[in-house]
Order: sequence, then C-alpha cells, then structure tokens
Amino acid sequence: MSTEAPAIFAPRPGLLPRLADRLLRRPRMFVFLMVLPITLWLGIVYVGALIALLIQSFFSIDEFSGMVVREFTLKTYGELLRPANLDILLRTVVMAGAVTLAAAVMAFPIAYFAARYARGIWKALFYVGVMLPLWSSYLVKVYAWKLVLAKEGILNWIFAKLHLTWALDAFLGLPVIGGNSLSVSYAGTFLVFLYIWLPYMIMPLQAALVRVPPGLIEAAADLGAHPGQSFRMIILPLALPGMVAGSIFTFSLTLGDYIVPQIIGNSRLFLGQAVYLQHGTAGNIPLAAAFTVVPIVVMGLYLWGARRMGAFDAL
Amino acid sequence: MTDAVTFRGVSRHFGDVRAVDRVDLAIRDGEFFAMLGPSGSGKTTCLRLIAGFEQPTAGEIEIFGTSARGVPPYLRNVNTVFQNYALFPHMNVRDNVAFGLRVRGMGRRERHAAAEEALALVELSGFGARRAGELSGGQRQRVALARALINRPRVVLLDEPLGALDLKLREQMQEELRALQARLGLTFVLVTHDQDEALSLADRVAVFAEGRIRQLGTPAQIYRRPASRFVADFVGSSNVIPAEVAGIGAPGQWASLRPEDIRLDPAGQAARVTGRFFHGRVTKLTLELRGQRLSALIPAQQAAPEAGAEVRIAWSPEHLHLLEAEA
Amino acid sequence: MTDAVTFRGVSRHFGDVRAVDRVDLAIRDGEFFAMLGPSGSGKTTCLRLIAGFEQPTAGEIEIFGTSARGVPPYLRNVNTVFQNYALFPHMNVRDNVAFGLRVRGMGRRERHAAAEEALALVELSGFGARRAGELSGGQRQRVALARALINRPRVVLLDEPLGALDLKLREQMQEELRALQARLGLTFVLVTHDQDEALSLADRVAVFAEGRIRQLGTPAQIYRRPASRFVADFVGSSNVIPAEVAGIGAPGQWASLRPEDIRLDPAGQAARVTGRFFHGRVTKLTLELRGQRLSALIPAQQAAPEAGAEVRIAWSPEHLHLLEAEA
Amino acid sequence: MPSERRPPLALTLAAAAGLVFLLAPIALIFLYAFSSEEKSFQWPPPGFTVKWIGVTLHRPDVWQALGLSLKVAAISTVVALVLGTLTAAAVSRSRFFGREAISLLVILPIALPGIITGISLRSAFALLDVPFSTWTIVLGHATFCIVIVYNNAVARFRRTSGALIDAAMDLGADGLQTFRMVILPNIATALLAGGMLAFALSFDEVIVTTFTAGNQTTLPIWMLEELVRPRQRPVTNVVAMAVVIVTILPILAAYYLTRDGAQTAGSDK
Amino acid sequence: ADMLKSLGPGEGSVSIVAWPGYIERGETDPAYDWVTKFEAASGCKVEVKTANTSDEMVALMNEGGFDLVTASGDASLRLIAGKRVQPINTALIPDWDKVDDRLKDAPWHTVKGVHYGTPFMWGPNVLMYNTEAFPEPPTSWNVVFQEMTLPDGKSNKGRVQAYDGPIYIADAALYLMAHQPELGITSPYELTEDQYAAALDLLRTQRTLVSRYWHDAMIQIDDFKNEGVVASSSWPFMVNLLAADGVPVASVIPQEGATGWADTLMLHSESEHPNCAYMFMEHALNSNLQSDLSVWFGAVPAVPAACTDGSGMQTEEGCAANGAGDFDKIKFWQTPVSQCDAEGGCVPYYRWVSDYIGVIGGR
Ligand SMILES: Nc1ncnc2c1ncn2[C@@H]1O[C@H](COP(=O)(O)OP(=O)(O)OP(=O)(O)O)[C@@H](O)[C@H]1O
Ligand SMILES: Nc1ncnc2c1ncn2[C@@H]1O[C@H](COP(=O)(O)OP(=O)(O)OP(=O)(O)O)[C@@H](O)[C@H]1O
Ligand SMILES: [Mg+2]
Ligand SMILES: [Mg+2]
Repeated sequence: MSTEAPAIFAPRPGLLPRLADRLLRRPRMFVFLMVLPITLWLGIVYVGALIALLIQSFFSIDEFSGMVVREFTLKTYGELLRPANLDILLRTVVMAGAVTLAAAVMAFPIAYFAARYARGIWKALFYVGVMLPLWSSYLVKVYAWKLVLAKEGILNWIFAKLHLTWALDAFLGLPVIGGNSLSVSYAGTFLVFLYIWLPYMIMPLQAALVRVPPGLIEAAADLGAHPGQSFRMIILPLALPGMVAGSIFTFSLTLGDYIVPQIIGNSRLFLGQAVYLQHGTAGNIPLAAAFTVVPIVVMGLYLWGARRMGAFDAL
Repeated sequence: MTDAVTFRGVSRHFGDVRAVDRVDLAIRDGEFFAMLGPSGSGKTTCLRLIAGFEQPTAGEIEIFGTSARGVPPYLRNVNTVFQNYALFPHMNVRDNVAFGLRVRGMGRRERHAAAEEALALVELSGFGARRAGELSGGQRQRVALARALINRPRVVLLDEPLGALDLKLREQMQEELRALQARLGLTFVLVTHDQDEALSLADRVAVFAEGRIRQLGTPAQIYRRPASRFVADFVGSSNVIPAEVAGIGAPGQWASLRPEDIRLDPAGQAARVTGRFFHGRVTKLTLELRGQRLSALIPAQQAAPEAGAEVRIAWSPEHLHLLEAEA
Repeated sequence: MTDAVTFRGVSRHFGDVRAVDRVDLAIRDGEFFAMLGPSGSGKTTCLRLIAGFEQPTAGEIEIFGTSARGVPPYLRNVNTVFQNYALFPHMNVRDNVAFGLRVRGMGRRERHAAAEEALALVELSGFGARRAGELSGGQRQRVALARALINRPRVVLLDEPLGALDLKLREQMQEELRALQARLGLTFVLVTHDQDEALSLADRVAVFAEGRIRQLGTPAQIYRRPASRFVADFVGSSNVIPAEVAGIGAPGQWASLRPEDIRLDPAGQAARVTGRFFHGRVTKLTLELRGQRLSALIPAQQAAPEAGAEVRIAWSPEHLHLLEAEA
Repeated sequence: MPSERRPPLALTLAAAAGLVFLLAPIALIFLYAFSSEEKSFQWPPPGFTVKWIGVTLHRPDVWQALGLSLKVAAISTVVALVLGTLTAAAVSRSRFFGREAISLLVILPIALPGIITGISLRSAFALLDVPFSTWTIVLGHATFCIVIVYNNAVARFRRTSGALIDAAMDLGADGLQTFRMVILPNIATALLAGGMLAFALSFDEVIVTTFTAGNQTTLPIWMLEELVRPRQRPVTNVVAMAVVIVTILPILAAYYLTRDGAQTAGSDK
Repeated sequence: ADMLKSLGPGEGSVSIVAWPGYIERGETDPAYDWVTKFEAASGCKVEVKTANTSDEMVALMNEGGFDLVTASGDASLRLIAGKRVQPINTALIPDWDKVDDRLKDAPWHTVKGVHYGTPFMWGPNVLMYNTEAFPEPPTSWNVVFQEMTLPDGKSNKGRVQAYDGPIYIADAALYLMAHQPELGITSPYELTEDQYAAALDLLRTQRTLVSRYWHDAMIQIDDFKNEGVVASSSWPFMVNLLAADGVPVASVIPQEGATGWADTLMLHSESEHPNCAYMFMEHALNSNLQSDLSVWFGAVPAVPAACTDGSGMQTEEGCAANGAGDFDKIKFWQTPVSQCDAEGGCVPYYRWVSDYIGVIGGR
C-alpha cells in the first residue's frame, strides 16, 4: 500500500485556500497585514493626535482676545510653572503615587489568597468580588462613597456606634490629609480612588502570583527561610512585574480622573480637572496641552521602567 | 550511633489516597539511601515528610533521634534538591546558592565567598553571575545541589534529581553525586523510579509500591533475591515464570530468571525468537517458550539468531530464584 | 527502487549557525532509519526539512524521486510524531487521531471508524473519548503515533518520541515501534540522542555532529567500527586510549576499547579502581591506568574489587579498534 | 502542588477585609435602590419602597441609554477582539522590525490618562472631519479596549505551543483549516476573558466618552446627567443594581470557562 | 450666517445645548414635558446635549454641530465675541413683546443694540441658610466671607460653602462694593487690578472657612443634608428641593444684593436648522414652558405673564419665592472682558479662571 499514494499531493483548488497559502508562504507580508490596522489607527491617528496636542502646548493664548496664537513660544510653559499650577501637578502625582502604593498593599493579600489558597466556591467568590465592582457603574459607586464618608454618613455613624468618634476626629484633625469630614478631605479622595481602581491592581497581581511556582516557596523554606523571609525574598520579587503592571493602571487612571475629586474632596483641583477646565474654558488649549505633557512624560518614564522589569508580559 | 531518619508507623493519607501507609524505616547516618518505586508509590511524599512539607497522619518521624513533630521545614537541618530544581528565577546562580546563608543573616561578602566555594565543589566556578535560565539541565542540577549543600545539612534529600537529564549527562552526574556523598560523608536520600540509578548509587534501597515498602536491602540483595514478583519485575527487567516452566518449586509458585542468565544451548528447550534488538555489547532477544514471553541477553560476540528463528535455550538452576507468594 | 528521501548537498543555516551543513543522504523505502547525535547537532532541523517546516538554504531534497522544493508541509505525504507529541488539547483522543482525515474532508462516521482502527493498532481501543490531558506519557505517545499513521503517509518522522518517557516505558515502546514498522512496512525516520535506542531499533544509523553526518551505517558497523574518536565516544561509552597505552598503532593515533572487553586478569597491567557501581547484571568499575581514565564492565557473577583496590586488567588485541584521525 | 493548604490567619483576615471593602459599597447601592427618599440620600434610609423599579422600567431614556451602551460596548469589543488578536498573533509569532514599538503602542491608550486620550481623539476627529456619532464613541472605546484583548491573547499565544500549528499542517491542514480547527479553539477562552473585561471597561467609561460622543447618551453619561440633576435619584441605583445582577451570570460563566482554559491552553509540556 | 429675514419651513430637527433639567420631555416626570408637543406641532425633533458648566457650553458651541444654547451671562458674551452665535431677528418671534422689558436689552446678550438671543430664565444667587443655625435670616454675606460665631454658638468654619466657578469672584466684589467703598467698584464684573486683588484677598480668607466648594446642585443638596453646611450662595432651585425634603433651610437676598444668572437662548452662527431654532425660541416664550420650567427648575420666567396667566403650574407666590421681586438687587452674570470704562482696563475672564483655581488651591 505504501507505493500507491503519491509522495507529494497536488495543490488544493479554491481561491481562499490559495490566498491563505500565499500569505503563509510570505510570512513577512502576513505579519505586515496583521499589524497594519493597528499601526494605522494607533500609530498614525492616535499618536498623531497626541503629537498635535503636544504641539499646541507651544502656542499661547492672546491675553486680549483669548484666541490661540499659532506661534512657537514657551510662554505657556511659563504659565504652567506658576505656583498654583505646580501645586496641582504635585498634588496629583502624590495622590496617584499614594493610591498606587496603597492599592498594591491592599491588593496583595486578596490576590495572594485568591491565587494560592482559595479553592472551589471561595475562588469563585474572590473572582466575583473583583469583577462586580468593575461592572457596577463608576459614577454610582462614587456617589455611594459620598454617602459613606459624609459628616453625617455611614462611616461616622459606625464610629459613633462603636464609641470611636474620638479616633475619627483625631484623624480628621491631622494637617493636610484631614478636614472637616472625610468627604471633604484628601483622605476621602484617596479612599475613593483606592476603591475605584483597586480591581485593576488585583487582576494582574493575581495573574503574576498564580505563576509563582509553589515549589519555589517550599525551596526557600527548605533552605531555612521563615515565612516572612520567603515573602520578602521570593514572592515579592516574583510578583513585582504584576504589581508594576497593575500600577500602570492605578497610576494613570488616578492621574487623569476629573470626576472623583470633584465629588469627594476639598475642591482643590487635580490634573484631570485642570485639563478639563482649561480645555473647556473656551480655549486655553495651549495650557491644557501643557498640562497633559506632564502625565505623558511621567507615564513615558514609568512605562520605560516597567518594560525593563518585564511588566508588559504581566499586564 | 543514632540513625539519621527514623519512621515509626508513619502514614500520610490524602482523603482516600494512602500516599504513605504505615512505613517503618531507619536511614543510617552517612549512608546513601535510595527510595525506588513506580510513579505514585509515595516516594515523594516520604521525602516531603522528612523535609517537613507534610505532616504524618499517623506515626512518628525522628531526625537524629529528635522528634520532628510540628517542626516547620525552615527549622529542620535537612535540605532538598528538588526534581525540577526550583531555582529562584530572579536571582543569579551565586545568590541562589547563597540563599540559605542569607536567610541566616550572613553578610554579603562572606556568603559570596561560601557560594563560590560550593560552586567549586560542583565544578561550576565562574558561573556565579549567570541567571538560572542561562544554564543547561545538568548545570542547573549542580546549582541546586550546591544550594542544598551550602547549609551543611545533616541530611540531603534528592527527589529524582536526574530525571530530566539525558542519558549521557545522567551517567556523568550519577558518578559525581556518588563521589560527592563519599567525600562529604553526609546522609543522602535519593528518590528515583530508575532501578539502574538506585542500584548503582545507593548503599541500601527501599522498594516502594502503593505507599508501602516492599523490600529493603542492599542493591545486590534486591537484585539477586527479590522478595516478591513485584520487586523482581520492577528491579531490572526480570523474567517471572511459573514454577512448572522453570522446573522448580510447587505449581502455583513463580520463579524469577534474569535475561542475562538465559543462554543458547542446543540441549535446551525449544523456543521461538519474536524479536531481536542490537544493544551494542549485548543483543536482546524476545522469546516465546511454552506460551511464556521471555527476554534473553546474548553477548554481542555470539551470533544472535534472526527474529522468527527456532532456538533452544537453557539456564542453570542456581539462577532461578523462587518468589514468595504476593501479599 | 527509488529512495524514500534523498538529500543532495542540503544545508540549512540560521544566520551564522549552520544547523545542517552540506548533507548527502539517501533513506531507503521501507527502512527504519535513525539520526543520532548530541544536542544541537542538526537532527531536528533535518527532520523539519523533510516535513517541509524549513526550506533548505542550499541543496535539494527529493521525496520518492519528486523534488520537494517549495512544497508546503500539508501537501507532503509525510507525517511527524513530535517530541512533545503536540496533541491538540481542545480535542479528545479520537478527534486528534482523525484530524488528518477531517482536513481532507472525510465524513464524521467514516473518520471515526478509521480512528478507532488506528487506535486499535496502537492498542488504545476505548480511549477515544478521553482528553489528551487524561493520558499517561506512553499513551500520549501512542496517540501521536496513531494520528501520524492514519494518513497512511509514505514516510513517518519521529522526533525523539520516547525522550519524555521513563526507562521502563521507553523500553516497552521501543519494542512496539519496531514491531509496528515491520508490520506496516513504512519508512520510519527516528531522531534520537540515545545511542542505545538508535542501535536497537534502526536498520541504519546516521551519526550527526555540528550539522554534518560523521558516520552512516548499520548499528553493528557503527558500534564495532566507529569511524572516528567522536563516534566511538558517543556511541556506547567507549574508552578512547592513546595507541601507546593500547599497544597498537603508531604514536599519536588513538584506539577505542569497549568497557565490556576489559577483563580482570592477574597477568594484565596494573590499574587502580576509582569507583564501583552496581548495575545488576554487571558492575561498572572506573579505573586509572597509566594516567588514563577507563571504565570496565565486570559480569555480576564475578566478584568486583572495591574502590581504591589495585587490580590487573587485560584485553584481547582484536577488541581494539584503531581510529582514523579526526577531521 | 503545595500541600500547606491552611493560609496564615493574618492573610485570611486581610483578604476578607479586602473583599468586604470591595463589596460593601455595592451592597449600599442595592440598599438605596429601595430607598423611599427621592432627591438625595441620608443614612440611615428613612424607609423602603420598590416603586423605583417600576419607575425605572417606564423611563424610556434609561432604555435608550442602555441600548446605546450595549451597542457601543459590543461593537468596541468586537473591534478590539479582531485587532487585539491580530496584533497579538503577529507579536508573539514572529519577530519583525517595530515589534517592540507595537507592544508599547497598544498599551499607550490605557497608560495615558483617559482625558488625554479623549482630548486627542476629539481633536483627531475634528481634524479628519469625522462627525460625532456612535462610531466615534466606538473608535474611542476600541482604542483602549485593544490592549485588554491583546494582553490576554498574547499570554495565551505564548503558552500555546507553536508545535500545535506545525502538527496541524503536518497532518494536512492548510492555513485556514489550521486557524479554524486549531488556533481559534485554543485561544477562545483567552479571548472570552479579554472580551468580557473589554466589554465591562467600555460599558462603564465616562471620560473618553465625554469627549468622543456628540449628543448621544451612553449609560454612564446618562448616569452623570441623572446624578447632577437631583430627582428620582434611586433610579440610578436601580439601573446600577440591574446591571450588576444581569452581568453576574456571564461573569460566572466566563469564570468557569476560563478556569478550564488554563488547562486546555498549555500544550502538554 | 446673516440674520434670518423670514421664516421658512422647519428642517426636521433642532439640537440644543442646555443645562440639565432645562429641556424636559416628560421622561423624568410625565407632568413636565414641553418638548413632545413642540415636536408634534413643528415637526422639529429636539436633541439635547446637557452641559454642566458655562465653560462646557462654550466649548460645545465652539465645536459646532448645535443650533441653540441656553447660555448664562458669563458665557453669552464670550460666544458673541467668539462669533459663535448669530444675531436674532426679533421680528420673527411674535411673542418677543411679552419678554420682561428689563431683559429685552440686557447687556449680556445685546451688543451695540444687536440682539443675540431670546431671554429664557433667570434667577438670583441667593444666600441659603439653615434655619436651625440661623433663627433670624442673616442680613449680610459676611456669614460666608468672614470667620464668625453663628447664632447657634458655633463657628462658621467648615460650615459654609461658595460656588466653585471663577464667576464667583464677582460675589466677592459685590460684597466689597458695600463694605469697602473706597475701592470704587462700580460693577462686580469690571474690576481694575486693585479691585481684583482685593476681591481675591477676600476669597483667600473665605478659603479657610470653606471645606468644599459647590459645583453642581446635587452636591450642594447632599452637603446641606449630610455635611453640616449651614450657609452658602445657592439657587432657589436647591432651596425648594431641600425644603420639600424637610430640611430646615430658607433663603434670603442680603443687604449687599446678590449676583444672579440670566439665561439666553442663543442661535449658533453656523446653525443648520435655523427655522426650527426660531420656532423653538417662539415656543419657549409663548407656551406653558416658561411657567412649568420655572416650577421645575426654581427659576423666574423671562415672560412675567407666565407667573400669573395660569398657562402652566407656576403661581405668583411661586415666582416670588424664586426671586421675581428681587430683580433690582441682582447684578447679573456677564463675562468680564478687558475693555471697560475704568482707565487701564479691567481684568479679563481668563485670568479669573486661573486665579480662582489658585485661590481654591490655597494660593
Ligand atoms: N497533596 C496531595 N493531595 C492529594 N493526593 C496526593 C497529594 N500528594 C500526593 N498525592 C497522592 O499520593 C500518592 C503518592 O504520591 P507521591 O507524589 O508521593 O508519589 P511518587 O512515588 O513520588 O510518584 P512519582 O514517581 O510520580 O513522583 C499519589 O497517588 C498522589 O496522587
Ligand atoms: N529557528 C532557528 N533559528 C535559529 N537557530 C536555530 C533554529 N532552529 C535550530 N537552530 C540551531 O540550529 C542548531 C541545530 O538545531 P537542531 O534543533 O536541529 O538540533 P538537534 O540535533 O535536534 O538538537 P536536540 O537534540 O537538542 O533537539 C542548533 O544550534 C540550534 O540552536
Ligand atoms: Mg515524586
Ligand atoms: Mg531536536
């Protein structure tokens, strides 16, 4: 029977198979076609628009008519560096950093428990616990938090029932982060940001933790590392790419949000609000553009660092 | 002298699975001990019990005379070479090796020196700065060994350390392991399912099946006097034949006969060659003798018959070993 | 009769790496051909050239006399058993096996019947509904084999099909492979780095190193008359010793001597035993003779000396094989 | 397999606390969907009523906004699935010039704050003279959804051994057959997981939408208007609750599917 | 485009940028619907895009694609200056006559005698206060500008609010007009550098009293209910809602007077549906819209008759509660521009924007 069949078959008929065949035989062409749409859309339109926006930051606004003057100048950057604007930048970056750090700390036990110990129904519960907040309206959540944090809100009520009002008052008495009530303090803004973006930290972190072979932790214990040392020397470094990936989300989302600080907080502007305001205010588009340069530069540096840590694989 | 490791009626059950089932065992200080058995027979679980990753469901484990009950792994002076090496991927070779010293708080300079020394021991000087991913299988295995040895543990546990290596490398690593053990005088406990590895390396071998020890003895005892059909079959591919065919013992009993003990002999019984495999220094024949499948090894110097040929075979009665009835 | 596969000056370079370098080769129709060589010697690349996954950088490949230039893999009547089996994880065993028929448009009922038949061939009847993940290594290997055979290819390519199996299973599968090939009369091309496997299974063996064929011949030729020091060393762990020590040939030449051909002989040369390894039917001794490391295999029946002992060893001159100078 | 199954107490407590933190506000939203207050909320709620469910059912604007959001999210997800998968396949299967740049490019829209993406897309639309419509919203959403699909797909492609594709072709499958019978089934669960997340992200997006929508109202935009206008506030909570309740089943379904996927995806190693 | 000379047939649709709640089609409450009938009668389908701030409205109009906008005084002049809106031919709006005479030529939509829109609604920025904290109505805005002990014995620190739009600087200027006459402020929207600096100083003092500035009505309502806020500039709208919810609040226009907003329906200069837009402007004036909207939104109709003629739900008392009688006490919002009567010019709006950001940010 081995002599009957041909050793090499005739090519198949049909246009589509032949076309696919052509493409497969020209892998470069194939790859080119695959990345073409994304390159056109993101590489040309999106990045082009970004660059156009950045170029605007080198224009200025005419003080008399309020119209944009299309001439190269660094005047707008001078304006950006005014103390009030620097405050905004600093405030936003510090907040984004704090939210990111806190999200990492808070996400870790959840992600670790879900990745390593949760089984069966518990695993499902953790999954739902992370996914549900993602699926319920962002705005409704923010408004719900307002009710929680208000002076006559739920948290205060709980503290009162526990006779712990003094502790809350002491906390609110702290300079900078405190305030008249949680809902009008940086602490409140921080808490809501943390809540809203936490799932975006948990997911990549959990994915990274699942991939840490349990054998490594046993190996560490075997070599004499007590649990704290295993955590510090093995689990943490291996989960770091996931954490960095998550921080790209938490950091950038906090950096650009203009809704949360408007509803919860002490009315001091955050970067997103400033951009929104300058852009919307019948055209200080140069200043709005100058403001956006900051997150672009910050995220650019951040991404550069993150990619070196291999965080892109862990997103 | 106290034994290195003692099991007294130790069991470890996972739900219904009796991974380790009432095992009694004493591993002597300084010996090279092997646990041999098919997959799933409980070898790894035994090792994990010694290392402290598992706690016995019943029974008592002692390490150098001290009860190990409730002692966590990091407090046991016992180190493991894991089957897949479990090298830390985010550290270079030196930091991997020095890990045990680092967690004990030794300073950087000192532990690096110690790591270099340990690497020299496994002939990997100069590899300290590499990442684990940049090593070949054999090199990784040696890093894992150096990492386990640097703590100067009283007992070294090796879980199929050579399983992933290819034949050539495996043989070389076997020699090195044995030499190292002899030199350091440590107690080595090796888990393997490769009977050749167990026989050639160990001072004593425990043959496991279904969570229990089927036979414990020196390699020669195990090979020449298998206690049961299972052991005979598992340790070196023995022919296990009914007593009637073998010509000894009572009907219903079984005897084992090693393939190398069958010889071509014009005066022997008639058998048919069903296959012939050239193995270099020997040729393996598969034979059919009165309905029994046998295999025989013929020295390469001798001309081996073709498959399909009729031959006559014989063996000396002293090579037959009567097996005890199966438990 | 046309040869099954012919290589004419075939090279495959990856950048600077000459994975396959000017290879000439003819694999005969119906033979069991083995490619043997160390890791990275170009064996897999040769196989991928035959299957059509790679195109030669230079040279010409013919399959049954037809040029294979530019023919994509799916038009070649050649099927591969991959090293890691590459079973489709989203299909059950039956659908895996029937895949080749499905893409050729055969109806469901027919191809399922054919798959059952192919599974019967590899003794896996009744496993059709299982997922690949639910099979043991040996079973997976047989599914991969059935999947390759169902297309009735003119050539079956096997890339280290037994590499991942344990010793016991590997031996069993080797017998089955050989029997199957003999029964179906197909051309099998087996890639392996296990010399024992190549020698015991193949009709002819090509020994590869660095992308080139170092020797091509029957197993006996390769084992007994290695063409070079490399082949002698790689095929069966030979002792390669200087002609002066061996006592034949001119100074500067080398001779090979198989470990099983060294015997203990009170009249022989004095050597020191550096290691002793019990392997069941033989005991391996590592020896030092006039500064040369040798290994010798002593039949288990004979009492083997302890490590450290002084012994006298000898060999018959006809077992010495003078090697050609290295290229 | 680890066998130390029992987690440390501190870890259990911290994880449980985290879970409560994540879910308690959701419970609050549910609670206030039944509040008898109308214009603003106070704690504790003075009374409960189910009338808001009826009110919501009879608000056509809710249904319109919901319909638009579903449509936008569905189309964006499909666009993201196609583009993300293509890009992932190209990036993971071959090395080509600009490969690194593309993986960075894909991440950019999510790594840059939404307001920047929004503003730049808006100016791009203005520049290209694209009138605002459902499609501009879709384009905006797809821009940041691609990365979600891309990441899931890239991870799966990396785990799906290339040998499977070789095996399929070896057995006679041409390019199309290989894609249909081998590649697609293998990445399906990853695409499902990525698609779910992309859908959720698009469904709840306000910031980019504000800039890329004309006078169309997606559900989040509707919410924003509704919340700023203090009448019938529980209606927003009813809608939020309904979305959660309706999505919990697909979430669980996706969970079970992707859980198995973890095993089917990796080829036997 | 040039001013329309005569009305043609409707184009089938009209799109409007409006404050939330301005254009209701009965979706929230079936009783409040002034769109459905218009659509049926005119054949113009109404599309609404809501905007939450004047700035947003200006931005939307700059983008184009809309026909009408309900612009407040702080946006209208900007729209006119930016040539985003076109002059209105009042002859095409039969009911123009019914418009409150005081609004017909109001400076926020009339430039050099040319009308750029139809007056729509107006209202004062009243001082809302908690009646438990203030048994007597406060008489001055000083309760939100100066630190003091309120009648309930507690400081006002952290218990008062201010509007978080730059236009609020005018409220401070208005206060200074009364309390520091030596500054010579004539209009709170035309401030010289010195006057402006004094206003900012006052606002900086206020920042120490205010925990959160109010931005949208919802948040202020919440803050009066749950945050313990007792006094703030506000709109009758919130006062009505809170009072209806049983919160003890009332409002007053203190002795200094108040700022206020007056919205104008303005027509986009590149409107694609001018005929429908004119029809809507007429509809806005002649139907019961003025009456119902003033109830719904808590504003005063631009057509005074709407309060009394029973065309809708509004009553005379309702109009009074919304501030109908206070017209003369109100300085209506208008966009500050640099040209003004004062020598050296005035501080233009874009500086108000950045400086008010600074003040709120604590600078
Ligand atoms: N954590 C566990 N949970 C449940 N069953 C387990 C667990 N660990 C091991 N087992 C079971 O116990 C038995 C013994 O397992 P063990 O790993 O000790 O075998 P082994 O001899 O090391 O096999 P191999 O050679 O395959 O490694 C097996 O049936 C295994 O399935
Ligand atoms: N796609 C490729 N790109 C670059 N180099 C390659 C590629 N494929 C193989 N090589 C190189 O070609 C050489 C031969 O590889 P090949 O896989 O044929 O070896 P092999 O004999 O099969 O080895 P092994 O026993 O390890 O499988 C190696 O050096 C390898 O690194
Ligand atoms: Mg094991
Ligand atoms: Mg290979």
